[in-house]
Amino acid sequence: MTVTETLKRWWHQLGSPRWFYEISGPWQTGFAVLALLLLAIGTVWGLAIAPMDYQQGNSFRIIYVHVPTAIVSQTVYMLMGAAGLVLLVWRMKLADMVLAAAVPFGMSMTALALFTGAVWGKPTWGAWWVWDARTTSMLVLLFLYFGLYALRQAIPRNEAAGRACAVLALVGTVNIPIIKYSVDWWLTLHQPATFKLTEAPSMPPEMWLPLLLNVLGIYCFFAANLIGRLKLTILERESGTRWVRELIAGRSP
Amino acid sequence: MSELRLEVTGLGCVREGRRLFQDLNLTLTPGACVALTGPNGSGKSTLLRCIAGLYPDYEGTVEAAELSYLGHRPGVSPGLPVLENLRWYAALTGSRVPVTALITRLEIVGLAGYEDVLCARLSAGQQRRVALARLGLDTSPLWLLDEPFTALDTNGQALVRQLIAGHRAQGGSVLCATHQDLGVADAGVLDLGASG
Amino acid sequence: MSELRLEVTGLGCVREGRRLFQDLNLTLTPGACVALTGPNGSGKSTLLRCIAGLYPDYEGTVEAAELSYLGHRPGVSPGLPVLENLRWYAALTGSRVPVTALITRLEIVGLAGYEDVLCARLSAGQQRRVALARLGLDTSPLWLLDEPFTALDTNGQALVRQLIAGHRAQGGSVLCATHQDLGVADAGVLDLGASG
Amino acid sequence: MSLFSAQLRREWLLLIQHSEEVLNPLLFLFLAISLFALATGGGPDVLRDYAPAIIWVLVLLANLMSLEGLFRRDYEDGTLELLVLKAEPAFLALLAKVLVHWTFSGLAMTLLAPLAALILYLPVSALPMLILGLVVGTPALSLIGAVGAALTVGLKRGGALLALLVLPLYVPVLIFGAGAVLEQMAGIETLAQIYWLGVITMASLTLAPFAVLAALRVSLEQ
Amino acid sequence: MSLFSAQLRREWLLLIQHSEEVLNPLLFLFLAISLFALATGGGPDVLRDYAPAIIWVLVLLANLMSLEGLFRRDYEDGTLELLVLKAEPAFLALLAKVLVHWTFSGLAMTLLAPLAALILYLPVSALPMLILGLVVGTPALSLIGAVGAALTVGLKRGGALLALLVLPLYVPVLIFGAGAVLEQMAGIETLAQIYWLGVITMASLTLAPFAVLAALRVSLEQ
Amino acid sequence: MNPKRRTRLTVVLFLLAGAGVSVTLVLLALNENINMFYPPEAVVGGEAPVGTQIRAGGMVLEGSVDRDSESLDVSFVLTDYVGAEFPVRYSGILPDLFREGQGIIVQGELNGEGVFRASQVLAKHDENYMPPELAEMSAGHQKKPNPLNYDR
Ligand code: HEM
Ligand SMILES: Nc1ncnc2c1ncn2[C@@H]1O[C@H](COP(=O)(O)OP(=O)(O)OP(=O)(O)O)[C@@H](O)[C@H]1O
Ligand SMILES: Nc1ncnc2c1ncn2[C@@H]1O[C@H](COP(=O)(O)OP(=O)(O)OP(=O)(O)O)[C@@H](O)[C@H]1O
Ligand SMILES: [Mg+2]
Ligand SMILES: [Mg+2]
Repeated sequence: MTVTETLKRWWHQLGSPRWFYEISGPWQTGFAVLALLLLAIGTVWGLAIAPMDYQQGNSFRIIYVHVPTAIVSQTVYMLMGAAGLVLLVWRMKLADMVLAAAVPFGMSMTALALFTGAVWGKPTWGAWWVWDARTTSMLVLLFLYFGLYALRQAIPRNEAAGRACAVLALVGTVNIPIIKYSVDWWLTLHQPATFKLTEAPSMPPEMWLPLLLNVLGIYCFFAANLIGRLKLTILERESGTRWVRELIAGRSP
Repeated sequence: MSELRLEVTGLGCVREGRRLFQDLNLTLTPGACVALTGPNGSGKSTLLRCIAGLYPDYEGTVEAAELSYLGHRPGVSPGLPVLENLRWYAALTGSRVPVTALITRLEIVGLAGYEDVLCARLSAGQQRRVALARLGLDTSPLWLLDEPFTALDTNGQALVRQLIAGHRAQGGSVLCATHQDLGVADAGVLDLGASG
Repeated sequence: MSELRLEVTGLGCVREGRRLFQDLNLTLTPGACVALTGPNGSGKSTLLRCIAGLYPDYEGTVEAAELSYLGHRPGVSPGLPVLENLRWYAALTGSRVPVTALITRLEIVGLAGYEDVLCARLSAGQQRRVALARLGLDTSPLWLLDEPFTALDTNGQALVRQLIAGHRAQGGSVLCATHQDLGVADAGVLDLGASG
Repeated sequence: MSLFSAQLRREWLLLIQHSEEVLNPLLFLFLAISLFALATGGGPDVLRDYAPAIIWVLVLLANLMSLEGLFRRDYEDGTLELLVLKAEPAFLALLAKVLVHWTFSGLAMTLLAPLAALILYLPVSALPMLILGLVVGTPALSLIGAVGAALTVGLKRGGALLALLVLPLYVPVLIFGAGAVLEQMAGIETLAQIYWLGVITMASLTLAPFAVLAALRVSLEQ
Repeated sequence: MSLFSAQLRREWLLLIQHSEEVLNPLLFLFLAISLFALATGGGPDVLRDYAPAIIWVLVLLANLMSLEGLFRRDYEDGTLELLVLKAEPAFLALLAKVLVHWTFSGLAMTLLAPLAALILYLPVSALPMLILGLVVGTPALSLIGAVGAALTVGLKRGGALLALLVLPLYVPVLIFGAGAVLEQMAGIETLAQIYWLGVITMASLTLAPFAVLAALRVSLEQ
Repeated sequence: MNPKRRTRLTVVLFLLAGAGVSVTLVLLALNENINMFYPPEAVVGGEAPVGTQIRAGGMVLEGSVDRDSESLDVSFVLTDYVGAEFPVRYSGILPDLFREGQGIIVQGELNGEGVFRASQVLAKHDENYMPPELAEMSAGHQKKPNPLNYDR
């Protein structure tokens, strides 16, 4: 009884941009600091200290950028799919804002993953680009991000644009399992997973620990970035309401 | 819902950063007719679309019975013959009306003999008449009309009044945005006041 | 042509195998105003388009002075701000009107402060008002208006009457299709009679 | 008349009214294929290897072009509002619309495929696989495309945005469709790609109507 | 303001209003090129020979897609009537419209050509000829296309009919454009094809505006 | 049944049917092999077409790599370690990972004599990463990794 009540209250609060604005400040700083720490340690460790690969040599170090960006770009899309669902079903304002705020980050991470993949592919595979299932589905992801961006630009009214993007984001989530499992379902030039949920990674710890740090770091970076953008969006969209006006008046008396 | 056709409480709407209306309350009982007035841009069409469920970004609550909506866009396919337009609408709403009944309705709105004419070949007013023929085809108790007099000649305007009267006699309710006098004696008025 | 604004002789038109009108004669002298009436589908719009040169398949002859035409489609680009719409029209007609004059015209039609609003964001009546602002921007002596009262509130309808009066005072002539009373005292009437 | 059949009847009547539209995607396909044959000036060997890719890409594009009109007309004359507001259940009416669209784009293009194959010197032995792929795969194009069309119907000149939204989602159909023919040409006997096409079509058949409905609701709000 | 510059200003304002449209033909081109590379799964050898044809055909098609909107909006809101009735001289206003269209289709696609060439493994040595051909040839596409767009603007879903009308007229541009690049790749040094492209462009520049005006008049009569 | 409920039932049945057919098709599809390339066995056995663009793959046979000292020409043999092997000729820069025992995919044409003329040579990396020392330690007794998985 009380649990459901607390849950309900919490859900209701989440729907309130004001509440979010007010509680999220410390979180943003926290995530930002964590991100900085993790990324700094992970990157230095990965690029300078970790051993090189017996086959690839030093070009293997691209992994420390490639894998975190590739993973986070999919997570961001999943998050947008979830936000889309919440928006369509519960009409929660915050979900719309998440949907809008996450696109640039996801888009740049996808682009970065593609770019690092291409840079890595040249020495390893012998080609910048091949049309295999993993690379292609990743390119499709980039275009889905483009589509979300363009659709929002094309629709003048924020609310309508948000819902249209929600539909597109939901439709696009089918691409995520394809990205993930393409290396298992089809013969791809891209390697199969090194890290699996059920088995130990086919990589020694001194190689995967910095990678883990970078992955965690980029998630923190995303969280900080998302909260920052959300706060801006909230101020912009709610600029007509009293609390925002009071907030601005209070800041610059 | 057999009691109230429409119950609007605390309705408000902001468009383009301008507040159109606020804290609007309206209930329509069976047989009620309310004229929705206000200058250009005051939000009449928006209000009707909120009620019809075509514009979801409003504050407050709307509870409406099954409704028929006649908007600025008449909902008449220019590429279809007049009769086919009605026929499709009948099937859409699930009402099993025989073709002869459809033809009768066309006669009522002054389009006898036009059954097989493409709607694209009709004048502006005649197209609106096709849309009028649709009203009352299904049994929705609530009508939302947005400037139903548009493009109609005097005869056509009388027809609209007649249709409204008939609908009310059967217990239906009407909410009608208009710039003209509605010409219905006992109609209520909801005025949206000054623009902006 | 300084004498006559419009001279129509023996005008006839058949559309879709139905004769709309026949042997129509009409002359407009400076300052004349004629209301064009008739039920839906009687051919009012067609007649105006014949005169404007937008519908060439008629019998008889039409001689018209330089004219401005306001049709069912308002000629307002939704993607442009209000002021830019006027500005483009001014350039189109070669009239060198300063921007302040354009803003004055917007004030006249009740759109003061809307200069930079996209026309897509205006209500139906407001868009018609932009079209009204266009009238009289150029110096054409003959106005052809097709149902200018469409979508306008009472205030807007008075505005149309005022614009017509102003135009006539300057020696202009007006031919205006309408279903409502034109509300102009000394207007002539050209009735296209029964539909079909 | 039931909703589904009434909608079919309506679409059919509208189509014969605009009968040029039936021919147009086909003509486009045929013209564009000829353009390729012209631009390369290539002999049979060059063209043959490329034929499956050219045909499938152009089928995608022709489909895309015809999609723009799928809801536009109904949107402009206001019947789309009626459909979304009143149809019980709306998704059935939408399915009927898409079905008619497919008949006059995907299916019609399938019937045209032998001609396309002829122009591009596709070996006769690969033709059955081309046709099979088209029959199984093109419904997915119409269904997925309908979602894009519904999202962009309220926008002026939505055409190119539609392309941006829809083409990425068409990619798997293209890969399996062209892949099946290429495999056949290379002498590999397998239906795997056709099955995958079937999966895509079935999945979009189940999900697309609801996505279309949601998208239409949004487009009508504007 | 003079008519020409006023029209330029108007088109420009409308474009920034719909800024996605500037990107869209380009995205289409890029997407379609990727589709080709994808569908063939081919290595450098295969793609290279086909690159000029693919690029030119897709430039044609992208152009075609963007053409549909050239007059549609103006037609629907009634400003086209005003333009035809009142502009003095109307052909200048129309030229301004086409000029803006070309800038954001033909010219923009020319700037994108190096990327397209990269994806399709076109040799760098052939790139200058590709670009030269595009610069000289694409204005003709916009001009000829405008005639088709004017003829079909009154028709709903005129898109595919437009393709039918316009594509055959595009053929010479395609042949000379792709031909120039192929010759360059084959090591033949000649500008003959480019000159022919220039002839086509100049001829359409002189004649098209009047044809467009006449076509618009017909479309408005409906 | 009231219309609302009937609608809901239609929707549910529709969804169920769609899901069922989809799953069946997935199962059918996964049963078929869909690798668009020819293993050495197929090349040798004459299953691969001659004179058209194809992909083939295999492991680089130890000791078979022969680089021309004046140009970028190189030839090597691809094998599946169970008896089938075919020669490849290539002219161009090889990927860093190209070495003996490595899984390789070649794109090009097979000529009449059974020689593969490659226009592109791609190296496939597997999912295993390790430092050189570790690799040396385990080299002796480890089975050759088979990143191409063409026997799957
Ligand atoms: C442009 C080409 C490439 C693209 C689009 C790409 C894409 C991706 C994506 C999306 C993932 C995340 C997979 C997941 O979520 O599980 C990933 C992981 C990975 N990629 Fe790439 N990649 C590319 C090239 C490369 C290259 C050339 C290499 C090295 C040979 C490589 C090595 C890896 C590794 C080691 C992982 C982590 C494996 C794991 O999931 O356990 N990638 N790549
Ligand atoms: N686009 C068209 N195509 C074919 N026929 C048409 C078209 N528009 C109108 N007609 C025919 O011409 C007749 C006259 O139409 P018109 O639009 O001139 O009438 P109107 O007097 O303006 O009517 P309203 O008062 O309804 O605007 C109509 O009855 C119709 O049959
Ligand atoms: N499509 C739109 N996009 C953005 N804003 C709009 C749109 N349509 C209307 N508005 C805004 O909403 C306000 C109310 O418009 P609405 O159409 O509801 O007015 P109305 O009372 O119906 O006017 P009219 O009598 O002219 O039909 C307008 O002033 C305008 O600012
Ligand atoms: Mg209104
Ligand atoms: Mg009329």
